[in-house]
Amino acid sequence: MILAFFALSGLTVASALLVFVARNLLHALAFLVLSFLGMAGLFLTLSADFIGVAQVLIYAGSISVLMVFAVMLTPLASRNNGSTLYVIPAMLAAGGLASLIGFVAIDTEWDERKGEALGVSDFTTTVAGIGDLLLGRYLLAFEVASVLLLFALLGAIVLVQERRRAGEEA
Amino acid sequence: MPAGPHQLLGHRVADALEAALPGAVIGRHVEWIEVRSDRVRDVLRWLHDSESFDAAQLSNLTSVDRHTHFEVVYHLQSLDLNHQIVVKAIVEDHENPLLPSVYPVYKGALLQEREVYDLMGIRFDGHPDLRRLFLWEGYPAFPLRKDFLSLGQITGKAVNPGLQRFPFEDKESPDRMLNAGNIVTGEREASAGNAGGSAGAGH
Amino acid sequence: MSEQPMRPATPMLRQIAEHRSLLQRFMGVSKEWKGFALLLLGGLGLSNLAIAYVVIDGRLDGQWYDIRDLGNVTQHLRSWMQDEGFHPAVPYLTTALLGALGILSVVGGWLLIGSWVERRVLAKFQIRQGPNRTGPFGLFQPIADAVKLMQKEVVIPRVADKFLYYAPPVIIFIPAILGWGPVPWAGKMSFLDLNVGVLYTIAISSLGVLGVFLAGWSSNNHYSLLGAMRTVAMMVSYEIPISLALLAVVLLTGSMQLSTIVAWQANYNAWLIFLLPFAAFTFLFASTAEINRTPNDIGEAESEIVAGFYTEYSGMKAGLFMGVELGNAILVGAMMATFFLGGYTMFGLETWIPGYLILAAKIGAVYFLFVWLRGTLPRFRLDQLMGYAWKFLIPLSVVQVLLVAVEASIFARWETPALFPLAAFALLNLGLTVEMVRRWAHALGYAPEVAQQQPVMATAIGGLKAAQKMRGG
Amino acid sequence: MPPIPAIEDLSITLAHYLGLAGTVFAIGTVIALSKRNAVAVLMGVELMLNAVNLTVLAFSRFSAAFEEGGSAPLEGHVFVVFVLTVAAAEAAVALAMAVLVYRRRETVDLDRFNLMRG
Amino acid sequence: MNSTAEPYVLNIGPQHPSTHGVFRVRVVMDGEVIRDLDMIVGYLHRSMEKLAEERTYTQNIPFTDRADYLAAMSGNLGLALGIERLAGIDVPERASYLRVIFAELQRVASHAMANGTLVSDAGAWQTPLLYMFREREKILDLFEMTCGARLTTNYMRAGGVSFEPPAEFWPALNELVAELPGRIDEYMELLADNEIFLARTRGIGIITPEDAINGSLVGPALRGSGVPWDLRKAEPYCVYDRFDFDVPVGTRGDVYDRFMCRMMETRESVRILKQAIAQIPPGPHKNDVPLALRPPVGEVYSRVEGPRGENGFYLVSDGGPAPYRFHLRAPSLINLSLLRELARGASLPDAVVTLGSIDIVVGEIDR
Repeated sequence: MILAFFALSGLTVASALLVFVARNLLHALAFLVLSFLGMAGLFLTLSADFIGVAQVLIYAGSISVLMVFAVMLTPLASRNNGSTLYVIPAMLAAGGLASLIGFVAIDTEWDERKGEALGVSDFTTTVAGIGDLLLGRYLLAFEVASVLLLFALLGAIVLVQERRRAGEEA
Repeated sequence: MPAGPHQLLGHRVADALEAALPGAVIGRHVEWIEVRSDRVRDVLRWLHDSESFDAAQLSNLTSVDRHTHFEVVYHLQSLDLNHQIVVKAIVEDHENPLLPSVYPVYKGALLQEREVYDLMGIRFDGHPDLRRLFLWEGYPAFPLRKDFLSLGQITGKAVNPGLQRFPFEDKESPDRMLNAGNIVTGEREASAGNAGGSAGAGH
Repeated sequence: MSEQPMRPATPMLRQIAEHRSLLQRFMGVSKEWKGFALLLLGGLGLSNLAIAYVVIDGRLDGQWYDIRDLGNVTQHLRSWMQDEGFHPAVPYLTTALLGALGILSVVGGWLLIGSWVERRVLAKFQIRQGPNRTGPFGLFQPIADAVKLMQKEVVIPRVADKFLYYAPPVIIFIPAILGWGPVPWAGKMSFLDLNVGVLYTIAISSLGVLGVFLAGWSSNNHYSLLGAMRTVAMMVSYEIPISLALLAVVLLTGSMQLSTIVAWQANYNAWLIFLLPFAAFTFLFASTAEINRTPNDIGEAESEIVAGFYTEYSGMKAGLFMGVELGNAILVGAMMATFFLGGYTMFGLETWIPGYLILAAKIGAVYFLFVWLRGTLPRFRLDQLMGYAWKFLIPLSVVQVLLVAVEASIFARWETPALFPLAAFALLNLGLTVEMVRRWAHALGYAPEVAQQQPVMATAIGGLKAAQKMRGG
Repeated sequence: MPPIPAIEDLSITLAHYLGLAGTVFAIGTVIALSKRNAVAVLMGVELMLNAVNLTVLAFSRFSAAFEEGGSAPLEGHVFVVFVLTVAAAEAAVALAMAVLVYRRRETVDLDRFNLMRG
Repeated sequence: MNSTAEPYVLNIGPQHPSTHGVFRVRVVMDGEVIRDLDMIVGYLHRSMEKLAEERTYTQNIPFTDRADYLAAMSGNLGLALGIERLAGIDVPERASYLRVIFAELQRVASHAMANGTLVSDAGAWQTPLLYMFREREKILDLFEMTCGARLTTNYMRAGGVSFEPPAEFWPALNELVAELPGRIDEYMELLADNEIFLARTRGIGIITPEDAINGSLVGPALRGSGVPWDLRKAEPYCVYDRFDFDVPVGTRGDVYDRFMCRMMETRESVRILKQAIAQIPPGPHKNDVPLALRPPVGEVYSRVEGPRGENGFYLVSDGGPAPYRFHLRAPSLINLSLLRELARGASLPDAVVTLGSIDIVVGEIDR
């Protein structure tokens, strides 16, 4: 368990760093997918099986492909992964943020359950519970989310259509 | 009688052409008609458009090197009337042969004229895409001309002026212009020993 | 002279005339050898019958040495290790490694057998012999191929992106192995019996996309890139029909666990292919698109883009791609068998013969179907495939999901024997599927009677005027 | 500073997860703030969202209610489901916009977007 | 797919599965759509026309084998007819029948090859190709029995054919002719109603009859466009005027029509074969012709309907033993005149199928 946590977190953080360092946007994308997969593993250690698998499906499987298409639709010249001049202030701000979060995390007395994060006994199914909640208490939010997805779909289609028309005029 | 079974008599075609396009026909034969090279597109267009000749298809286009001049031979086919017309354009200029392309009349002339240009070196004015077809750009000669190689031929003709040896593609050269020294025009005798030596080494 | 049989005139005809079939050759061997072979076969059969009797008798049931379900063995091993007082991680790790080893060997064995079967069966379809020189019936041909591929030099394009060029063969191999995790081979014989098994399957299958894309992109070849973009577009599109088809399965069986789905089918003695014919068809068709098999192999369409995304790979790297393609076909066979063909069960037969053999037989049947399709059908075009997914499969699948939801809710409230509602659902679904497909296809402008217009026979020749006359008349 | 515990005594607590999430969030922030390419910025945003998801799941997992009740508290999971949904929608629209912006302005370099400067 | 991406150049060939030889096309692509196309040929150029000017007429017959190596008999026949007309040589009747039989067999074999590769281009993994190879193999066996060669037959001569077929030829031929209609029905069943094949070929690569005539298309490419033109009927050479056969003509001019025209022409060939086998008279297979033939001064353009269309031979004689000018009208090359117009705006798979339906033989293109 300890091993799993540290291996997965090491994988996640290292790939996230490599996303920042990588020169080529597609290399960065590959590392990003690796980071997503590590994150999915971490979710599994938190006995979130549904979310873990959904993470693989949505992030590693779909959003990365979307990004691939976005990268391929832009020309070769803009496929570098360069940084702007804001990199130093950004790092400072992020460092402050990280230390703040870490400080809060360590300093607070959490009302938490101690012990190993993953035992066999408490790796129960979460799917049925999530389904009950989604179609029960959070039905409204569920519907709103589906409407949001629909609008995202329509929005993307509208953007694409506008682009095509602009291309025809030009 | 080597004429085809459905070949129109040259005299008939020539008479009709004489009436429609005076001065275009410069020779008539029982099998073919000879036309001026600069009028060939008009002649073919007229034959293509005319009801009684209906030369709908250019079934064959080729050329013959007659040492002093070129003949460009057009075999026209009427599918509806099922007859064949042979038109020969006489290109007098053997050094720099040029005649109008018939591509505007027959789309099928596209590759056939390229082939004639490639192998016989006859340029077609108005062709949309006149490049070498089989041989590469910069090939130093036109192989189907009778003076392609300076070697003797078994037909008993005299030794022609031409290339000393068969040319090869020079991949090093950026534009693939190859062994320019191969082309021998005036000073052939002067460099004959040298070139002959290289030809011998080549074999 | 005419009485004598004529000697075939050409060497090839002579060879054909002198060829003897295997049966003829067997009949030609000496009596002793024939008797020996028959004795051997008979002994094998008798011993098998004896074992079968012991198994049917029930004396082996529940014991760890009951090989009808290898899950018994691992469970026995695990409980033994727990009793012995090892560190709590050790029994789990041991059994997990054993299971992983089992999966790897099964996949490896399938790769060897599958490539032989594909080549051999395809050869029979194409009236040729196929591999027949290496070993009996050419059975060692896959091994020879593997050795050859490993020996070959790996040529790396100078302009390739080295880092990303090396990764894809490995990247796409991982999901091909991982996908075997939740497949139940017998009642207790499942490596990773996830309760989100269906979702896991879909998620794993979506991972291969990136490997394919990186392979195509990093090769720096237009054919590769074209194949990769085709494959990526197709895989992304066909994930939706697959998800919808599996959603119908999940709705009806009420579980995302693969073992539960199989148990449901065994319980009601109803394979889901009878209940959900359109879902089964959608799954099969979309799977062929996902794994690049004919008639949807446009990602590596040989006659158009040479070898698609792995054009620039050579040696064992190309071998890995081909192996993954084959392994995916077998994995889809397993999924198809599990979801729609009753998995390791066969109407009660699984109590007699091991379930994994039944599953293997079903995988083999689906794989044979794939080979058959490959030997028969031409290939679709990219836009046709995309249109087929978006205009045809997805709308009809949505309708089917709605229908199945209603049926599932009825079924959940049904008290008396399940035979009647299931039979009714099967008939209803089949009829509605046929009708829906027909109407939707016509609505999309499908008109076979126009498309099959044959050429006409002309007795007289002519040119443009004749053509216009024939066309007008 | 407390002494570092031996590896046998170490147990993974909520603080570990929170620290990890903070680190990933920080990296995501750096990427989102400093990258020039619009797609790279989106990668940073996705990393930040992932970190948030990890935090929520950790809180859900380590909450006291998990131990007490028979049913696990799945509100956190539901929250993550919504985050995933919104992330997918956001990625689709944002990438479509990136492509559109490239079509219009021939670049995805965020430094060059100075429409508002007037 | 990504139709707004920047155009790029794709180099198809000279080594590519669907170019049927060393044919090369440089294609400017925009996503999957072809924007422009430039064909580059000449990788197999052997300068036959030049070489022929130094060989006697009989020595030139093997060149016709090597030009269209999938239809050697038709090439042989065209040149032999040309030489005969140029020199005024008569042919025995049996030789004419034998010529018809072999030319039609060659047409069946060549069409089998063409249709098989077309279906292969459409993506069927070689199965139809290998099925059609079965019949082609039998036909090539017949060739091998008769003249010893399978591809480069070198069979027709000025004044007849080189060999009388052996005794076992006729039963084998009868057997083949008896089983061919069934085989053709089998292929029709497999392909003519195949939904995927229809989807891939219907409405693809449409050539209008006007374009087909104006673009000098011949053979099945012309007939697929709806023009009922066949030299066997228009200018009956050999004894074709004694046989009863029809000309299949397409209705739309697309790839499917060209495919089906070939298929049905195969049936008509079987009809002709049956009639020819029934009618063939006894007699000599060859007239004596001097080896070093010296035709009178003149020129001739002889043509036959080969599997790919009008196989023309333009011979100019200056009275010597070798032709002064020897020109092959290559239907494969000239049928490609419209390739650029057909391919522009089509997608890559459509272009591949269209190229396959035009049925090129690179040996004939390059000569």
